[in-house]
Amino acid sequence: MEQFLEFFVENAGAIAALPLWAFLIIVFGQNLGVYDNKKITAWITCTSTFIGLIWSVCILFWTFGAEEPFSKNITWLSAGNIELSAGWLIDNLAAMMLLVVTGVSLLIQVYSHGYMEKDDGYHRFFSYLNLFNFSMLGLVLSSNLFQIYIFWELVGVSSYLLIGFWFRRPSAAHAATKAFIINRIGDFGLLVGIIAFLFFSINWWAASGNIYLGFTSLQPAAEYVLTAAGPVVYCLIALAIFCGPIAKSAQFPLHTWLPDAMEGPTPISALIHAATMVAAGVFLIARAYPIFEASPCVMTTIAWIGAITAFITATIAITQYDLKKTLAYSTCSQLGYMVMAMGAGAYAAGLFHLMTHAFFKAMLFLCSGAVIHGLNDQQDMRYMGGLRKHMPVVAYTYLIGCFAISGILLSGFWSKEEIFAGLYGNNMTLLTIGLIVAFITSFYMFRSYFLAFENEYRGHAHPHDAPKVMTIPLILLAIPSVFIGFLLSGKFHLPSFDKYILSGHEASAHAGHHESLMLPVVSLLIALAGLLTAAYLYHDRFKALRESVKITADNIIKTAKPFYSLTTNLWYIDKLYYCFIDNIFLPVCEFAANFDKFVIDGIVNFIGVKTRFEGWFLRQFQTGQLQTYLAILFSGLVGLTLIFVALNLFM
Amino acid sequence: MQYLSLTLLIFLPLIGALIIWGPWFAHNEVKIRRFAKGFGGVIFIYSLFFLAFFNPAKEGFQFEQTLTLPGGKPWLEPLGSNFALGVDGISLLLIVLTTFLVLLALIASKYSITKRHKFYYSMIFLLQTAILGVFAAKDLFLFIIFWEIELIPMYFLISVWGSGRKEYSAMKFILYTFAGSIFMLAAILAIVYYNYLQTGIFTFDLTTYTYMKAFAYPTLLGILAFLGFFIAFAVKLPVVPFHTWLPDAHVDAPTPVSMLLAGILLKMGGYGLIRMNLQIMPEIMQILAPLVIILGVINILYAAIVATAQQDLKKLVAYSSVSHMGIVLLGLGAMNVAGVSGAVFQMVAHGVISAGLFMIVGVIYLRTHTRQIPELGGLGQNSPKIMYFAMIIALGSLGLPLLIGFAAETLAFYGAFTSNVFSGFSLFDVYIPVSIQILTAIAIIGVIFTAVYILWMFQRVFWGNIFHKWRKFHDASPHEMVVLISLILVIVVFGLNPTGMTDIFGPTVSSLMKLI
Amino acid sequence: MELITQIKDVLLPESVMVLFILLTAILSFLLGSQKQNFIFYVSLTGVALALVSLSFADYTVEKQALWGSYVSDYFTFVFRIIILVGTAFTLFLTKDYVENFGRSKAEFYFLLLTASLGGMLLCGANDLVMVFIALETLSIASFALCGYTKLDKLSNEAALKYLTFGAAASAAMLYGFSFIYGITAQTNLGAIAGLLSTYEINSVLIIAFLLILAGFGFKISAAPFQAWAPDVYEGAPIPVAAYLSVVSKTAGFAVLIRFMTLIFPEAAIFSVILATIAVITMTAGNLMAMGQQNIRRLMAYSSIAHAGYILLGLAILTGEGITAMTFYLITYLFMNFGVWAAIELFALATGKDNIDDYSGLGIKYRYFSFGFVLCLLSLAGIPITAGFFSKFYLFKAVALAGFWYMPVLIIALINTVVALFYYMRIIKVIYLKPPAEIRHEHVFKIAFPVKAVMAVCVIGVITLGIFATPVIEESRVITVKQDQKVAVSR
Amino acid sequence: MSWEEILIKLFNVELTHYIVLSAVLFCIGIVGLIVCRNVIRVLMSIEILLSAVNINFVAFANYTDLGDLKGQVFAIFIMAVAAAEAAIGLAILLALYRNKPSVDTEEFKELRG
Repeated sequence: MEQFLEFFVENAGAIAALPLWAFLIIVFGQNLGVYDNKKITAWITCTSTFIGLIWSVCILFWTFGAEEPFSKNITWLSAGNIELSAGWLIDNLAAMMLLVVTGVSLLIQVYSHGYMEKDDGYHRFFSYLNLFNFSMLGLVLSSNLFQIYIFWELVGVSSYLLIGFWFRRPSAAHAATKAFIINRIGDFGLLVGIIAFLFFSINWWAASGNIYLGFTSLQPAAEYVLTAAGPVVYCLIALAIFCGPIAKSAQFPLHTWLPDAMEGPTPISALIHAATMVAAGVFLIARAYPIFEASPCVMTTIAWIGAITAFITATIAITQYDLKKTLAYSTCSQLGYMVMAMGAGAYAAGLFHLMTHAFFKAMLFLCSGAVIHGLNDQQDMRYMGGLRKHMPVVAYTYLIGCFAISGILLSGFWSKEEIFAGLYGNNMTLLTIGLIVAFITSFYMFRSYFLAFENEYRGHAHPHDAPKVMTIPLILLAIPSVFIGFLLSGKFHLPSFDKYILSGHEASAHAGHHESLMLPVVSLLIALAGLLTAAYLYHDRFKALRESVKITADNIIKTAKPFYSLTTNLWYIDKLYYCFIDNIFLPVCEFAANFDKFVIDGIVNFIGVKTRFEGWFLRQFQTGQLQTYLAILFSGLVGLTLIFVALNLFM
Repeated sequence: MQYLSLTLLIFLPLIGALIIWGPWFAHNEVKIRRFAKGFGGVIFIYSLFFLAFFNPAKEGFQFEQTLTLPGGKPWLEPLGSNFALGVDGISLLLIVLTTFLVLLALIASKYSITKRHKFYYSMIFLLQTAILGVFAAKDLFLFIIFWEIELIPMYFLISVWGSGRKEYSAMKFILYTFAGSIFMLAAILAIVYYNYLQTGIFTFDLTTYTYMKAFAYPTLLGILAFLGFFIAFAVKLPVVPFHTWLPDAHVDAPTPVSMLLAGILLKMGGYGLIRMNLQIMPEIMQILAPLVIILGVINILYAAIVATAQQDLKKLVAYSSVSHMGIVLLGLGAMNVAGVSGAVFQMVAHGVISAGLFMIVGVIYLRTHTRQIPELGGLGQNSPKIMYFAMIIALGSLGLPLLIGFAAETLAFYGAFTSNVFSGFSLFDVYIPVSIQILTAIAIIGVIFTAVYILWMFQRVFWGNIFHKWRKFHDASPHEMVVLISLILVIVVFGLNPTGMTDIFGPTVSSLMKLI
Repeated sequence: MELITQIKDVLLPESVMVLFILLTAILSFLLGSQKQNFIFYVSLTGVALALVSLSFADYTVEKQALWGSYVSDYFTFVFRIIILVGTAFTLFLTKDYVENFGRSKAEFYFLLLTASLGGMLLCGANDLVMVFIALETLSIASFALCGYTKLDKLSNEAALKYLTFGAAASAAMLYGFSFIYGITAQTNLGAIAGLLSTYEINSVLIIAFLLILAGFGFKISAAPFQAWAPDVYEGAPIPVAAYLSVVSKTAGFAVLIRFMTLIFPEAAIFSVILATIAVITMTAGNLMAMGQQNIRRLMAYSSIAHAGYILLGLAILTGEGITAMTFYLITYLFMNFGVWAAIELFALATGKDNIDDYSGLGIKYRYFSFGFVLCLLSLAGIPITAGFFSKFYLFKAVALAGFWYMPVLIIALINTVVALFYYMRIIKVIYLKPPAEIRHEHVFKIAFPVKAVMAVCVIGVITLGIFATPVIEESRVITVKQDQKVAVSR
Repeated sequence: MSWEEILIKLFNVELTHYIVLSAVLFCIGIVGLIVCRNVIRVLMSIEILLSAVNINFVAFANYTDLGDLKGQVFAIFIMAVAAAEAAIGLAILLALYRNKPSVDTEEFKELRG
């Protein structure tokens, strides 16, 4: 049994290689006109991911038995004192992520076969999907910071391709470019951080013998750099590395690209912008945790950025009328949760939330996809309503998702509870923010549920139920969203997620658990309160009550005018960026271009014109008049004699 | 092994040129083009043999050859120079790049060249001889000869088949480069004279000045000579203040010529910097490293910003080349093995990528006869092949991992960051503690600006809904496919395993760095 | 009888020339006006015989004749070859140009041979009187040549300007000679050199030097004395212009080299004077040529610029410098005659001199324009042509003269860039502009002598480029002897 | 001071007087060249220049080189050459006059620029 699992770990690279091969087969298959049937593409993609799933399950079992992580590397690029290598590293964290990524993407691929059936770019979509799988799995498997940067950008590119899938739509094109550029800003920070980290620790790596920037030996390296660079510079380096996750996981300053990324097809929003890619940021924080842990100031900044993101995006989600936008903002705020947890030291809790969130958020997006598909591309909730009668399966799975995400008894509850427990320990203000955000989360989730699925149908398109191939993945995803939280919570001697994850990192096991029962009860009550307010404001049954008491959604909006305008304009962040680009960046480029054209080129032309003018000026002496020539002769002669006689006398 | 003679490689294109130009060759266009492509192919394959038999581990020059006059005397004995050729890792790589890009340019000139074919193809081959000569010259004087021969064919190529204000930009090109080369001439004469004073032998042989360090010169002379060289190569490499000839030359040159111009001619500047500034005067490079690095950073950022505001597609690509060559400057300024090998790798990578970009611009221009970005839109709609080729090449120039640009940029950035050339420099005796690390970090911002202008260009040109007048925008023709696919093959293959490329020039760079 | 021996070993070429001058004079009377072109072949054989006789004498040892006023050593040998070859080229050029001369065709050859005799004598002149007389024979003959086409107003005007300017310049030179004579009471250059070497440089010597420089400056069209050149080159018939630009310039440089290496001691002041004049000449010549539309005026300014470069070789007062000058003059002979032959061919075909009329030549007449462009590139100093190697060798000599000359070298280099501009302007017109209609197309077919000259020059430019070493060796030998002379007489 | 000494002093002429005289004549020649518009006057002032040089040569011969008076030989050559120049000058002037009936240098300005 051991050798059998050993084989799987030995060449774990195959997990990433499979989607790459699938991508190549589809691309060359299409271009060389080998086959045109959609079924074959679907089968190729699904089988490659399915094998990946099986593979990661075996790796999971291997990790149960293994003591220390397995790693295999080759030198990819070496020159002088720089030795950059690539390979894979299998440890508990990687195993968990592999499982999540392959599981969710398999279900989404099945779903998108149904969703994209009629689209003519079907093969192109699946080839991009495989490319994304390759880069995501590569990212999860990578063994050192340099290699993770490679796949980091590849993931960014595949999300760019997928957002801009319907590139004929200008808004999709713009969203794709925006996403890639913002990711690029993050990558810049990450690159500078990695190189700076390497710079300070280069002789440590050379002496230590293991691969440069390898994750396994990041802990001692971090201490060495701390001593070498001093706390301030070290804090800067760590913050620079944290820039990567800010952009990728849509944290506070760089989160604006995620809502626009909804231009892409819904399965993509489900796969990339909910479950896997955005989680990559948190995964990097987990991988590079020793670096962040070494300087307390970085940890607090991470926590606070997570908190701010959670709060802001939650408030924005309240006033959104587009179903997918609401879910996008909810993803941002849940990611904010995870980052806050990691920042506050609750390393395992953040990852646990990441896993549970991946499942139920993917399910929610797929439900929204089914709804939109059903109403033939109607995304505005004001024209939905009462869809429970037409799409029962979708409605109930959506309800399950809402319960999970707002932390009522289902998987979301357990992971959030652990985060609150972690926060309770060391940072009360963050805990309060967390609870407020929990309330807002449950409010806007149930608001979207009531608007979309309850009350009577307000739209004019006649909704039809989603086909089988789309509902089955929903159901399959519903199962983990309900049970996984409880199963891995470690209560009643069930397998505990924390112990599994933390086994790899002895150092950060200090996050103590306060077994006070009071915290989960409070969080549960808050979530229920959110549910009730949403029901009160949006459900028809309370319509009469609302009229009588005069507290309806509309007049709340009228009373809280400034707050409402703040959230609808997405806290003016987007406007800020656009105004920066239009009034500062582009004019600067314009000025530079003109400066280049007129000043530098002008100087060059001026030199040309000057010499021609001198030529013309000297030629004026050639007047053709005999006397002037003789005058030139003798005046030249006299001039020369005067100068040189004086020079001679002087010398 | 013995059939590999560098002189044959260099003068093969000249023979081709003479064959085509002579009256005995038919005047009809198709025969000329077919012969030219065949001949270009032969030269390329022949250069591949050199690559095959090249043994990277051996130090110093390989395939050395010295041509002497029939009487056995060196070619220009009174001038103290002989026709000595020699190749090491760096120059061989650039030679193969030259022959490869010339072959592609010949294939690509099927559509853009419509008149005076004999003259065109002979000029291309003459240009190739000159460039191969520059890379293979082991003698300073020979280096200058080939450097200046390259001006004439380039002048004709731009001015006869160009468009727009072609005479102006051709004249500007030739005068700018010639003005640059006179500073190099003065610098060479200065160091050769100083060597003559010290050792009594008046020689232009490169090896006396590089691998043997019997050359102690006063720093003032060193700095002046260094600046002389630097100006000449700064004009060629385009370093920012001297770069204004590049956009004009590119905009007005026909597609294959601007492919060659961007692909190879800019590399002569970089190669010269390595051969002359880095090998001959390493100490001066050490002193002036802040200047080189700062110019590199300015190059990257300034050109990227200017490129964003360009309306003309070719000008944008031209400025992108200027920005990419800034990375070469950065790598060289780092003065360590990683930095210099990053610079060499970047030269090759940029050669392939910019040739691809210009091919794409040429493809678009051929169909739409306009290069103004506002007039183009949604071209990707009914020509997916072109769009994907353009995307791969654009992403390559962006520095996307697993494409050739990334490995080059990584080496250059890693090398520059980890080099301890200077931790601060004094400007007008005011000490500025800006270290090379901070400067490299600023340079890496260029990565963002590159993404901005390339993606914005790509979005405006290829995506969005198609303009009505471009609905007949047909997809890539076989010729263009061949060129683009071969370029993309190189971009992807050497992107996936960069060690394939670093093995060739790695040992040369490390042996070069050992000298400093 | 001593005269016979002197003629036999020293003055043989000159005496052959005198013989043929007389022959042409007599024949021009005897033959009627219609059989005049027989004279061409006579004068050609004359020049050929002179060249052959030149190679008989043994020039390793330096021999004096005419009581010390004429010396023939290796130096004069090489310069006389240049002059004779130049005269031969001019003869070939006049063969087709002769229709424009109106009735009297024969006198042209007579005058040309006398001018060449004057040039040859000037190369070997070793006495102030001989220098003056040789210079005047050369000048007066070329005044007449310049005004030969009596019917053409421009040629007369050019002759007038050339005469007055020449006479004034030679008067100034004489004035300088008188002072030299006053100081040393000797007219033989060797003797003067002996006396002057110990003579402390005072202002009289400098004034004398500058006055003499006026005379020779006129001949080589150096800076303040070059105002005549553009008008004369434009006005005079094309072969005469070519002749002046090469042969009389070479003779002028020969006598200037002799004066500088012999009489004037190697003091810094002289090298500074010559360097400033060289720089002014170069820059003035190149700048004035920039906006030029008439190709003959442009060639005049370019010849002024080249005089500046060659003068630079002299300014550094080293053996290397003189070798560089000699090699430069040899290549200049081929380059210049190549371009002048092309100009004449085009002038005969279209009768126009404006650069824009050359448009589109490259397309129809490929080989003619290839040769023409090659010579122009050689003048500009682009590699693989002789022009590049001669310029580079000159710059090497200047660099070798020490670091003081580096700024002068930089200025010279910048001048080459300016020069490249106006040569490229011509090449641009030839290759880029649409072809213009040419009236007498047939001229390109039948003008064999001019095409022969052009072919020889183009081959010369290429071979001198590639096989420069033997020619440099040949021109180097002069300086070794020259140095000895300088050393000996000191 | 007896009047004999005055006479000797009055008529005692050294070398410097001759040099000054020739310099003055030279300057007159130059001014003549530059100022006169009439070509014949220009030719005449060339003759003046050459005569100034003659004076210089003869003076130097007399005062420094009494042995073989090379200066005077030189002067004779100069006179011969001056005559030749004058002849050629007048011939050219004649040809000019035939084309355009004027002698003023202002007329002959076609070659310029």
